[in-house]
Amino acid sequence: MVESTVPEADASSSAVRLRGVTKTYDSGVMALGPLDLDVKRGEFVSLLGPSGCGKSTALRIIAGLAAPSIGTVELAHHDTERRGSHRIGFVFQEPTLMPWATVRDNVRLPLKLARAPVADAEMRIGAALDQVGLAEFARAYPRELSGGMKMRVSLARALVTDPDILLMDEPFAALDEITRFRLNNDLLSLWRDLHKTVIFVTHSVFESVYLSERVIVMTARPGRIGAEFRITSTEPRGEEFRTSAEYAAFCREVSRALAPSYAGQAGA
Amino acid sequence: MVESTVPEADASSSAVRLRGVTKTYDSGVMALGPLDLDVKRGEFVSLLGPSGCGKSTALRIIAGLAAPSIGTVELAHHDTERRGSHRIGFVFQEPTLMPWATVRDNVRLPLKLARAPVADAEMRIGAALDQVGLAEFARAYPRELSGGMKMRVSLARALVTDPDILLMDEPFAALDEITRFRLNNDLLSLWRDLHKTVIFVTHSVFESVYLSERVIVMTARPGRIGAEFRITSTEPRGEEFRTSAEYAAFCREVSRALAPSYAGQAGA
Amino acid sequence: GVSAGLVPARAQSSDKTLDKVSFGTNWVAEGEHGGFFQALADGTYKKYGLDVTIVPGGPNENNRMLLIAGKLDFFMSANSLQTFDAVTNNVPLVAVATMFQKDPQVFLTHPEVKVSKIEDLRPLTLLISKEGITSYFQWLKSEYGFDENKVKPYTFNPQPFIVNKQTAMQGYVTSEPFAVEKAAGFKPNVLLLADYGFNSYSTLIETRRDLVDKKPDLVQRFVDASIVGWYHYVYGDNSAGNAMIKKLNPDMNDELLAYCVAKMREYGIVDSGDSIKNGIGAMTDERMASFFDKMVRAGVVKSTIDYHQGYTLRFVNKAVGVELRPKN
Amino acid sequence: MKSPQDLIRFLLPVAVFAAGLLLWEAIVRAYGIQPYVLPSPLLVLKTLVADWPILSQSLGVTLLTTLEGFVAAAVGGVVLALLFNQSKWLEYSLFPYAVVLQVTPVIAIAPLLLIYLQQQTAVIVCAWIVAFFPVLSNTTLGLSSVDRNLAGLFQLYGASRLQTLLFLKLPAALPYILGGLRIAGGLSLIGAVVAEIAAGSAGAGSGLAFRIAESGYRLNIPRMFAALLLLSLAGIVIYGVLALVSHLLLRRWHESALGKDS
Amino acid sequence: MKSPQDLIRFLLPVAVFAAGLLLWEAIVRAYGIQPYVLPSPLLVLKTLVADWPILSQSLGVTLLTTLEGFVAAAVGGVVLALLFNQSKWLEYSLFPYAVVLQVTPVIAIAPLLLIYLQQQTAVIVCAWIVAFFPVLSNTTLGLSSVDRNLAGLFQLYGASRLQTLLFLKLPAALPYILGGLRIAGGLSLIGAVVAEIAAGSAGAGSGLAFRIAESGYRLNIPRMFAALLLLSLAGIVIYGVLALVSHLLLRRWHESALGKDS
Ligand SMILES: Nc1ncnc2c1ncn2[C@@H]1O[C@H](COP(=O)(O)OP(=O)(O)OP(=O)(O)O)[C@@H](O)[C@H]1O
Ligand SMILES: Nc1ncnc2c1ncn2[C@@H]1O[C@H](COP(=O)(O)OP(=O)(O)OP(=O)(O)O)[C@@H](O)[C@H]1O
Ligand SMILES: [Mg+2]
Ligand SMILES: [Mg+2]
Repeated sequence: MVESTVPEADASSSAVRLRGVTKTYDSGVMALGPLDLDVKRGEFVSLLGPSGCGKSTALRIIAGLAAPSIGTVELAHHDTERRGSHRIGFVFQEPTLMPWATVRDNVRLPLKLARAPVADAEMRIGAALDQVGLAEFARAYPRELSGGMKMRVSLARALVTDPDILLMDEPFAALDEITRFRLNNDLLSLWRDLHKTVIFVTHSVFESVYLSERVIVMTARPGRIGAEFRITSTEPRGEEFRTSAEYAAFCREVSRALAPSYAGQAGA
Repeated sequence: MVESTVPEADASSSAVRLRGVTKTYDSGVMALGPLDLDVKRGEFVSLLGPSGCGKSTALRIIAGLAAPSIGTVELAHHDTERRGSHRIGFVFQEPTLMPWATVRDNVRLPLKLARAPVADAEMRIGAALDQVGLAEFARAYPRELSGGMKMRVSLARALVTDPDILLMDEPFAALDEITRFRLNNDLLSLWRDLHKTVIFVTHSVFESVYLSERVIVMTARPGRIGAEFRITSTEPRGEEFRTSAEYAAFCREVSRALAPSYAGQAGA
Repeated sequence: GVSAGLVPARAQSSDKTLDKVSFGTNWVAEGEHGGFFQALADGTYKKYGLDVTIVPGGPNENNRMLLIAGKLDFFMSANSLQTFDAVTNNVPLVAVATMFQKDPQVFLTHPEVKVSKIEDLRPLTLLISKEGITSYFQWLKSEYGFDENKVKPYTFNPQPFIVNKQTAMQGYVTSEPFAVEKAAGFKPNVLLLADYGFNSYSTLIETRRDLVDKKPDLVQRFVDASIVGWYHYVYGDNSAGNAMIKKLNPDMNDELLAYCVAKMREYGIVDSGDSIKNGIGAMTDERMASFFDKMVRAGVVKSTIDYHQGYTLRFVNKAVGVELRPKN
Repeated sequence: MKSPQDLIRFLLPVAVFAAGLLLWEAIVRAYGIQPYVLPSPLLVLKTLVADWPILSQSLGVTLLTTLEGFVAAAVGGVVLALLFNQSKWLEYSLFPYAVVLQVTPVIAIAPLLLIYLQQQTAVIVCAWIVAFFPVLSNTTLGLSSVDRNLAGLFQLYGASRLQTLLFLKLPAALPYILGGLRIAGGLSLIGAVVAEIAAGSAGAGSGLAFRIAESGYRLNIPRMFAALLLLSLAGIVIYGVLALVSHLLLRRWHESALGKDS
Repeated sequence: MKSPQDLIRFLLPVAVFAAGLLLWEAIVRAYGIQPYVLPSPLLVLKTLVADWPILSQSLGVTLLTTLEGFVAAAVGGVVLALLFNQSKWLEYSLFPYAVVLQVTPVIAIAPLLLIYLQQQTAVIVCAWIVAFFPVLSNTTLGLSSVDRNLAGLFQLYGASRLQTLLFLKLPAALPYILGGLRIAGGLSLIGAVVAEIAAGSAGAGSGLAFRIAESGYRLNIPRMFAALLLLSLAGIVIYGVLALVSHLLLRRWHESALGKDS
């Protein structure tokens, strides 16, 4: 069930391909050790790792928001020039909303930038807001929202464009369990139905196992790949999977990999 | 084991006492329904509830950072005039660091404001930074930190003053599980040894059960007390408790209360 | 002690008896103020028992306010119109003497533009300062039918004039023609307004009425000494005065100062008309009345004011210093 | 709660202003200061009423220049800042010239301007020179304070330069721009006055600057003060209008315009 | 990477400046413009060298006034803003007067100041009046943009007013204050010039303003331009110094002073 080695991904079907990527910040901190990463098209990969190990940095580099100090980044059908296209959806670790725009306008942003037809856009925005449960706050401003609500706006914004690649940095960390479970499932069906490539950063072992096809556990700074797990399960995943012994075993494995020095139980 | 009714706290031993507190924001949103809350001295209380139900608002009102629209707030030995004393430690939901100050200076802030003796202060700062694992980043600026590291600075700042009352708003949400567990235990021993009063907001049912004497589950906006649970266990809590059937049962109960409409399992 | 003994006895004693007097001009030190500096530099003021401090003015005239506020004792006012203004506003200032019989105000034109009389200026664009607009230009309007729309602002910088031949620029006969000639290399035509009936006095000594009433002797001595200074400056050896001017204003040079004195003599700015008999400083009621009438006609002053309040003949027309004028 | 607050906000300055006037009147009376040194406020008011026809006309001229100068400064400052923001090279090469323009005394270059420009244009250019720099400087500051992550988001979604400008940079810099405009408001009034002095027409149809200068050297001090009073009032009104506009534009989202507890 | 960047930052303006000079020289030659209209840069430079003794002295005088005015404006602006920040009432009652000061033409009140103040004091007051408002306005904006949660934290830890001021408000407002100072730098130069015109001494020992005016009257246009050049250079240097100070103070933490990828 647990495979610590993953077969070399076929380059032609890679959506994301990192080779020897390192990142050293101006301050001298080496945030990312040499990192090789291949993510296939339509794959759901989770990144786990200790706080400060370079997960956000990796995501930013993949999105082209930061340049690697060494190494190369390739995105399928996105040469570096065209990388700035709306085919990537990004959820930052912080909400990153425009304070001067209402919730609705914040969610509208990617569509407006892509000059999407208005009627279609309005429909999608409505759907996205419903999905994150903020329909009644459509006209509120970010400062009038709670922390979790802001994150949900950010989520809605990433989902509204129907991007090919979804990069998500702890999107559900500030949400209550109920909402989190529901959005987990929403994300899963989105991925399953629309064949998105998802790279998902989380601190929750449960979440990573529940959602992903592959879980990558990073080492402490500079972040390198410490261990990889391919999560196999009967599709579609759901409550059944979540209560299965299989699931619990995966979680234990991942937790164990996360804490080489941390002997003992890794779950409830 | 689970007590849904809590005996009326003795007023004389109350550290915090809210009576009929409501909060309606200028935008017209009623964030907090009438809330009565008594927290005894030395008690560890967790607040759980759906995103946007008013947990942060409640904490801010208790700290005196926002005024209730209706109702009264009393803090033992803190009349409203003196409430602004360093006897309260607050961890905001966002890191809330001074961008112009180094990590060390950010942690030093409460001591500086209280004009603590320098030698003692430096020692405490060092200890607090060690505790959150940021000793080597003492001279970094907040913008050079990852999301989780910022939160840890904020934590160190709240702990460094040795406050009587600790108000914490999802302090561990952005941390990896290892760090989170360690800090959970640190917080527990701090509370046990120094008899602090702690009000702790979290979205993690596990965490709330593991840490608190009492778990309060709030209803959706406007936030009211939906259910209360007294968590009894053999002290000191530790890994033993975390793996006990007792613990799992508590978690199930709390999750159930959290999701009246959400029938089913509530954990791994 | 030793050092005290080194102080010359004469200076010590005379300093005590001198009356301290301050005098403000309306511009930086220049040839047009020559007589006053001459009187200071060659000791004339001292001879009259005065210890005078000259406070030069600047691009914005502030010294008159200082006179009014009592911070100065005398002030050099530009023309008779200022006298009327003081009366209009009940400011207790009195003109006690005039150093210039003719206002040196001129218009400069390009030599290519044939201008021989004042009416010839009418088709030209006139560069006039704001002060000029409110004073002599109103007179040009009423007396010669000039048009306000042909006026452009003049900020004492002659560039627009030099570039555009179809302009005429205001100036003082004693300096602007020289400056233009020096810089632009052509000799401008000059029309002196005083020659066409603009009979304002100019460079008047003005003081507060209370000083006239309480210390007439002091006023008299200052007026007399200044007159003597002017005789020396215009007709005699003016090197002491010029030296002082050059020291105060390094932009002044001998050539410029010589030009200034020459023009003052050529046009009779300081000494002509009434002053031939009555000496420099001479004023008459008739001339005041005539100028007042003109200004009333021009709408610059109200006919109802008692302009006699603004000046007094008490200190002039005494032929002080006429003997200093060379007889030729 | 809100209405009395607002009332105080309005009444307090008025009360303090009235107290100031009374003090002024009292000092003038107590020391017997003559009107040609410092006129009493009562006299200034009387003069204002008496000379209203002439003063109001000048006020109109000055306000028009002010408005034109302000619009020029606002547009010019923002556009320049946007231009500089597009390219560091442009900024490094041209910013010094903006500084040169700021420190050039209008009086010195007015004659040159008068040679090559229409008089009215010259006046507006002068007013512009005086007022544009704070807008430029504050807008530049605002543009460079844009949140990095938001900028990344725009880049990610393939925003064009124009879109980034319109939907990100301008709104983000808005509080700074408005701050610059509040400074420029008063400055363009001053600019109009300076421009009138340096290049404006005199006599009939001239602005407040000319009235002030004229009253000054004609010793009509009460009228000078009346004109100064008009100028001050115009300044306060301009500032008030700009502050109001700021408040309306920012009140829903920016820290600086929020109430205590919202 | 860094060093060549900095070099370009320095060389580019210089190159553009040189190109500007060449263009100027070319235009003057091509159109045969006379030196009394627009002198060629070469002539200006020659004049600058020839008249250096007199010009350098005037420059010294003006720079001293500028410095004094700048310090007064910086201190006055920040202190006023802090005062206003302490009490809304104070702000509502007194802010209008700050606006009045801003829009009062220095030329008009200089005579009054000269009556009651020493001349040198009057000059500094004039320079202050011209330059203080941007500092006040920007500081006010900065102080009201302090993060609410941080302010709450200070309140919670029982910070005194002074502590809140020193450790929270001033640092938080620093980018805004420095922005205000960058505007005020040039303005205090202009303020010094205006003050010299309005209240300064003329003749020997006078500043650049007087040189410029005087050279203008005397049609010594090359010298006027030399003086203007000095003024411009002084402005650029002042701005450069202030920008450098800003950069040094903010580079470690504020968005506006950070490199692209840090
Ligand atoms: N702008 C920056 N300048 C300098 N160092 C930085 C910067 N951003 C991040 N770092 C450093 O890089 C390392 C990795 O940061 P990153 O944000 O990628 O961590 P992370 O894995 O996302 O952590 P977390 O789980 O806490 O969000 C950290 O040690 C941090 O100190
Ligand atoms: N400044 C504000 N102005 C207006 N409404 C606000 C403001 N702050 C919070 N609210 C509203 O009050 C409600 C409660 O917010 P609060 O931040 O207390 O929620 P919370 O329980 O902490 O949620 P979360 O778990 O997402 O942090 C929300 O619905 C929010 O919309
Ligand atoms: Mg991160
Ligand atoms: Mg919250």
